[in-house]
Amino acid sequence: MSDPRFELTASPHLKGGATTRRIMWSVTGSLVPIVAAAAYFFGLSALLVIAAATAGAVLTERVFGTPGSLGDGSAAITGVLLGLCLPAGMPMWMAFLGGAFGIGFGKLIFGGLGQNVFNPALLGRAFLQAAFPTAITTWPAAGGSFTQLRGDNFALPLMRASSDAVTEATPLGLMKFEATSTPVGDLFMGSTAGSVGETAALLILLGGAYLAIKRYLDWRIPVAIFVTVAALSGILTAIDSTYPGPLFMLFSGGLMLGAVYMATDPVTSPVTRRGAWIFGVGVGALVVVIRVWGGLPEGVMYAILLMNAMVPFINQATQPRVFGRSGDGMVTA
Amino acid sequence: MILRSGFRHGVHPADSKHLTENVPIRRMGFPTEVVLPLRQHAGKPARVLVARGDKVERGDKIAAADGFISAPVHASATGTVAGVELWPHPDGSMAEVVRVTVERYSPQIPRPRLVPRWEGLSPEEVVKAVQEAGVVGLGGAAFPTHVKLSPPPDADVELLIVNGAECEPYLTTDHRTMAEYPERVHFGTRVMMQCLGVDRAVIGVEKNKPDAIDVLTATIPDDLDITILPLTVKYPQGAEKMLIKAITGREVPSGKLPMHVGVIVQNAGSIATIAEVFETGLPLVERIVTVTGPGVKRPSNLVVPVGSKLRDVLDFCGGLTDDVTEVLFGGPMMGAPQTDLDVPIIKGTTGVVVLTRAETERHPVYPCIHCGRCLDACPVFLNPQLLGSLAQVGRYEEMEASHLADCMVCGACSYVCPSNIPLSQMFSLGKAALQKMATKVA
Amino acid sequence: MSDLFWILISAMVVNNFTLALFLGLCPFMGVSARVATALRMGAANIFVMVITSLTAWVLNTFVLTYAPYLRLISFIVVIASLVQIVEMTIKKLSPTLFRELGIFLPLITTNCAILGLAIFQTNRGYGLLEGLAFAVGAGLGLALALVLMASIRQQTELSDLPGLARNMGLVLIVAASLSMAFMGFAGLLSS
Amino acid sequence: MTIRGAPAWRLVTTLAAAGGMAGLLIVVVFEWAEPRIEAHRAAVLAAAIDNVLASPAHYDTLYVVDGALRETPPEGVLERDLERVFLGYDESDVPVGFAVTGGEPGYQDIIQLIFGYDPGSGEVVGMEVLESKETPGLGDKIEKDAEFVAEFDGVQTPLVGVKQGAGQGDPSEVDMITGATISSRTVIAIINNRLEELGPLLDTYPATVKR
Amino acid sequence: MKSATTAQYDLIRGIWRENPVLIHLLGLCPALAVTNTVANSLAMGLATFFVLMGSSLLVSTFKRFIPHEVRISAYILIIATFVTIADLVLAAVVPEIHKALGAFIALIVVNCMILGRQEAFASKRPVSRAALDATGTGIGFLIAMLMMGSVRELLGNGTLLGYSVFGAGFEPWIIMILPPGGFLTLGVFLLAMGWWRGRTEGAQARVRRWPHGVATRRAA
Repeated sequence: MSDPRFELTASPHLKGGATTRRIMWSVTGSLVPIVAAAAYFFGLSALLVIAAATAGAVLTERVFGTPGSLGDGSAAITGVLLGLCLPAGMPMWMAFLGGAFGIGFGKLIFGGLGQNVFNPALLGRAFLQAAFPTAITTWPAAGGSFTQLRGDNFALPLMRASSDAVTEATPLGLMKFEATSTPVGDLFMGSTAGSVGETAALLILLGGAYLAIKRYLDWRIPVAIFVTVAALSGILTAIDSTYPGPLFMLFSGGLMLGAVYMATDPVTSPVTRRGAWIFGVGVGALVVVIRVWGGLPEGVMYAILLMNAMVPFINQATQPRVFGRSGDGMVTA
Repeated sequence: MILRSGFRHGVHPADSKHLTENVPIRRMGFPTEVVLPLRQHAGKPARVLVARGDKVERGDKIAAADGFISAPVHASATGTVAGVELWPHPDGSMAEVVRVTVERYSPQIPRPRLVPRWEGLSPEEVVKAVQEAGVVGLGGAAFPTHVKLSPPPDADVELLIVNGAECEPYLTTDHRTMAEYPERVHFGTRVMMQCLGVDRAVIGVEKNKPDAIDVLTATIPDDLDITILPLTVKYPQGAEKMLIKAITGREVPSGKLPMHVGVIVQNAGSIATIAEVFETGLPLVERIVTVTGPGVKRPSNLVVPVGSKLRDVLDFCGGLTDDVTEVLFGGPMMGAPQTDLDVPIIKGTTGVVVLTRAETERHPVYPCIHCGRCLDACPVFLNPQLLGSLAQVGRYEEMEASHLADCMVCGACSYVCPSNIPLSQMFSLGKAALQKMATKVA
Repeated sequence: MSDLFWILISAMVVNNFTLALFLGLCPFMGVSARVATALRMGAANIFVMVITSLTAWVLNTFVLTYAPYLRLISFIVVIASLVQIVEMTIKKLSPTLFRELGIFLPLITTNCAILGLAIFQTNRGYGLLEGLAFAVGAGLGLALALVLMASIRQQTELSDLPGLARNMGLVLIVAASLSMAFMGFAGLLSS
Repeated sequence: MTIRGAPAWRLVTTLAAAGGMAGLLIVVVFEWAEPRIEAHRAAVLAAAIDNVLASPAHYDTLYVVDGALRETPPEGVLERDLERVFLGYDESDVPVGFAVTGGEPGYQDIIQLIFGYDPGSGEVVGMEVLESKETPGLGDKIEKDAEFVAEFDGVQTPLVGVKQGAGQGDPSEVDMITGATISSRTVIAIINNRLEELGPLLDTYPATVKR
Repeated sequence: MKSATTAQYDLIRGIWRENPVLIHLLGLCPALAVTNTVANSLAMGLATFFVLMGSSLLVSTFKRFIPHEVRISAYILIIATFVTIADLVLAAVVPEIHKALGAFIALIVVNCMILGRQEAFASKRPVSRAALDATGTGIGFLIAMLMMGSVRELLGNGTLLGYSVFGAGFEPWIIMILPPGGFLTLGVFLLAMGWWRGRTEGAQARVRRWPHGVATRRAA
């Protein structure tokens, strides 16, 4: 009796808003200006490093991931983000390895998109940091001609890079080890030493604003991070003026890139809104703690990874109060 | 009492009401056959009173209420009982129906009043009359109205809310009713207020029906304390608990009824029907239905005899376009898809929405990316993300612990999910599985 | 004071017993499936660590000065017996507390973290207060690692894991990631 | 197949017997091993002192007691509980400097080191890391990087750490290791702090003042 | 016990099929902590072997005299004795390695693997069988340690037992000799075994269990 023309699907029969695919590719798109800026400041080397990291991530996803999972764009984002937080002079094989590690052990092992605990790009970077501490802290100076390589990008796989490039300390390194501050204007425009993509604070903020307006990222997380970092470093500076001030803290190092693009990865940040605030505040506080009292000049990556580890716990602890129930799940009245 | 205007969360689907919102209600002619299921209301199915071959007249009771939470069924057309048998029901099952072959050329004339005049009746008599008239909520759930009219003596009801939100996209049934029959709405409100002994009523209407708001405001009787409250447009405002929250700021405790917070909610269409049965003296034998959607050639608001077959209704509206994929009873958010054009329009059918390929294109399902949109959408503040992952591995007990019972399957979570995960479908399946387990244990 | 604080922080995060020193791996692998259990295990662990630290200090100061070669044996024996006695006392005094923590006590007694604590404390020549700070820090660190691992495992249970990750391999990879993340604390409060 | 339901005295005797046996075994082995371990420990210390004081002919062990250096430990105190410094002499019995140990938290854990100090010139004359868990390949350069270690031979105290190549030729400058600034600084800090504590003692010690 | 294991099985069981580290995840603490070089792994493996063998022999010999109620304490006492001996001997003979292994020699006492073999095997079997079992388990442990040690030393330092493998230009993966490297190496071993088992025993289909009746199409 039933009419073959008609489908039988469950309600709702309407579909609204963004799709995962569109979100992912929008994020990738918003990274393009940042990549361009990286190429402007660090020349061809920046592009080589980004390309190598992306190739590592994408190839790993292609080989070991579920068939067709490349299409959701998440592997490409991981690769580009990883590339953006490496120094320009890094050997390409290392960047490739980092991308492969991040996707392989940071994502696919958990079952692929949406199920990983740690941000794959940052896990890849943490791996590189622990494996090749020298190579990843050799910062080439910004500027120079486009075609000039900023280090030994073409070192043979597994082989050491011969380092004869012009290096420079990062603003955070200068602050930590020599107590010298860098003008905030330079930080804002990006003409300082550092990872290829983290120096251009302005472009990162613009990209983040675009994504936040499109609601492709949760604005609460970067806002919470910025406010926490500014407040804590403000308090510290007020107590002892040798501590770096809020503006310097905000615009130096990977804070902008991390807060806007890494911490907001929906998969590895809390799903609840209250959780997002807690997460952001936690990242901000850890960044300040590691930068000020830790052994490393930069702590954004570790702060985010540590808070990633907290996310399942935060999620459990911040379950929303169900309508018509009090906070502990009891029926009200 | 604070009158506010809003509840938290919810979604904003395109309302698509332009198809019919300005189309006046028309009357559909009698079909050749009406099919009257015995189960058209929440509660126990009615007891059948007629047999094959019996002659029935329009308004005759053909099935009686079986218990308090039950409602009688009346013949919606004059004719002969062609059979008492199983027939496709809009809920997808086969259910017992009374099939009546409509007498051709019958005048279907008005008969001596079957429902008594309202004037001078005691509240108890009014309740009785409403039950006998087979009036049920016309908003979809079809809860027998007389039950709502007789709250237990200990309940302290102080406010009547008339639900004119009609938040489902496409549907304009209540909208047209309010716009064209404001007196009926006010009269029905008067009846209910008197029965319940409350002296305040609020008619909540979403702001996308300005004409209805204007007409209702203009016609408020001087002797009644009725407020017309424009509401911001948001789905699912029409859900009882959301509406109460939006209007009074009170939260109905989980698992409890609105009367626990001193409120009774009745759908605007049902209110108008109460007025209509007392006005015409006929029981509930017809209702207003929006037949709409891009798949219908002539979208209309119709007065349709209860029991008319979907096929006849669609034919009256000019038939279907070629690219039709889905026919829904109810709105697109919560409506039930129909695959059989022989199903009857029943008392609880708020509308018929016909969708085409463009609206129903199926989307590939991606893994959940924990974006949290479903948490922002859920009007009862559940965590659909967690519930969904539990459902996927079949952990129904844990879903229950995460308050699956509070889910009203409004579909807001599925609507917003960027990964197209069929959340609300999994929740209704989860609920069914839990119910099965519970009955097994019991 | 700042020394004590450094000892505490160092034992908790910089040289986290589980993630940097591989001590207490048995509960880390075994009792980390549920957050609620992990929390109680962590609490019990802190408790036993404090007892251990006190015991080791008493033994080191008053007994073992004369026979350092019996250190290992006496640590093992005395700590095990003390925990046993405490367990019986708790059982008697507060059945509720026993239900919450007691069942973990025997598990903890023969645990590398406990013995490790005593040995490290001895090797570094910590005094009473330093030892206590060390014990509390190490205990908090263990509890932290345990709870993090448990909450992560509870989440991955709901995931669509690839077949090869359905054994403890995934847990170890998560541990490696946690360990990498904790490297961020390196050098905390030094110089 | 162990015995079940044994009487209490059996339990106690068994454990006592096992304990006794264990003790006996351990004591025997200990008696054999102890001299070797001690000899090794002494050899390591001697080698370190030899290294940081540029091969003195012999050295004395001095004990820090109540803010003074003494040649013999006070009665009733175990030697290992005392703070010690070592004074080296050349062939003609002229003191060449003190060897001082010290430790502070570095990048990973506590760094233990020994350094030679010549109170006459106020210079550090040698440094050797005894124990560290610094990052291999980076922080561990404080012991493995010969260039870095060599900088501690003849540098004026208090030491000042500078970035490699950024120094101004000041005699108290020590070039830090690129990328391992924390570890390098810790080494410098240990030496400076120890000298701040003990410097006055060492500078006024009779044997050196005599010279 | 009326088990049907043969002497041969007792010997080989611990080596692979019931490898204490790779299958039962026992004795992880030393397996992760001291395997950053092959030499350390070897020393730790041998020390553990010695303790395991000594205590198995002793426990098996004296099993008749040990009352059930105090058996665990007695085992621990015996184990601790052998560990102390091993500690002293290593310190006297190979002080460099003793320093590298640090406190982890003492921690052999709490290696569940050793206590487990006493409780599960040596206390119930004749001395000869106990010796075989201890040999098998000890070798199994040693193999696992050496596997970990070689991978970590090879990648982390470019050497094997101190001999350069990749030549001077090799960039060592320092992470491998750091704590995360220990977790990572063992994790990769376990993943490889999971993969292998999946292949040999027929991998369970990797299908997400959508509830029955949910019509979906996974992203293609």
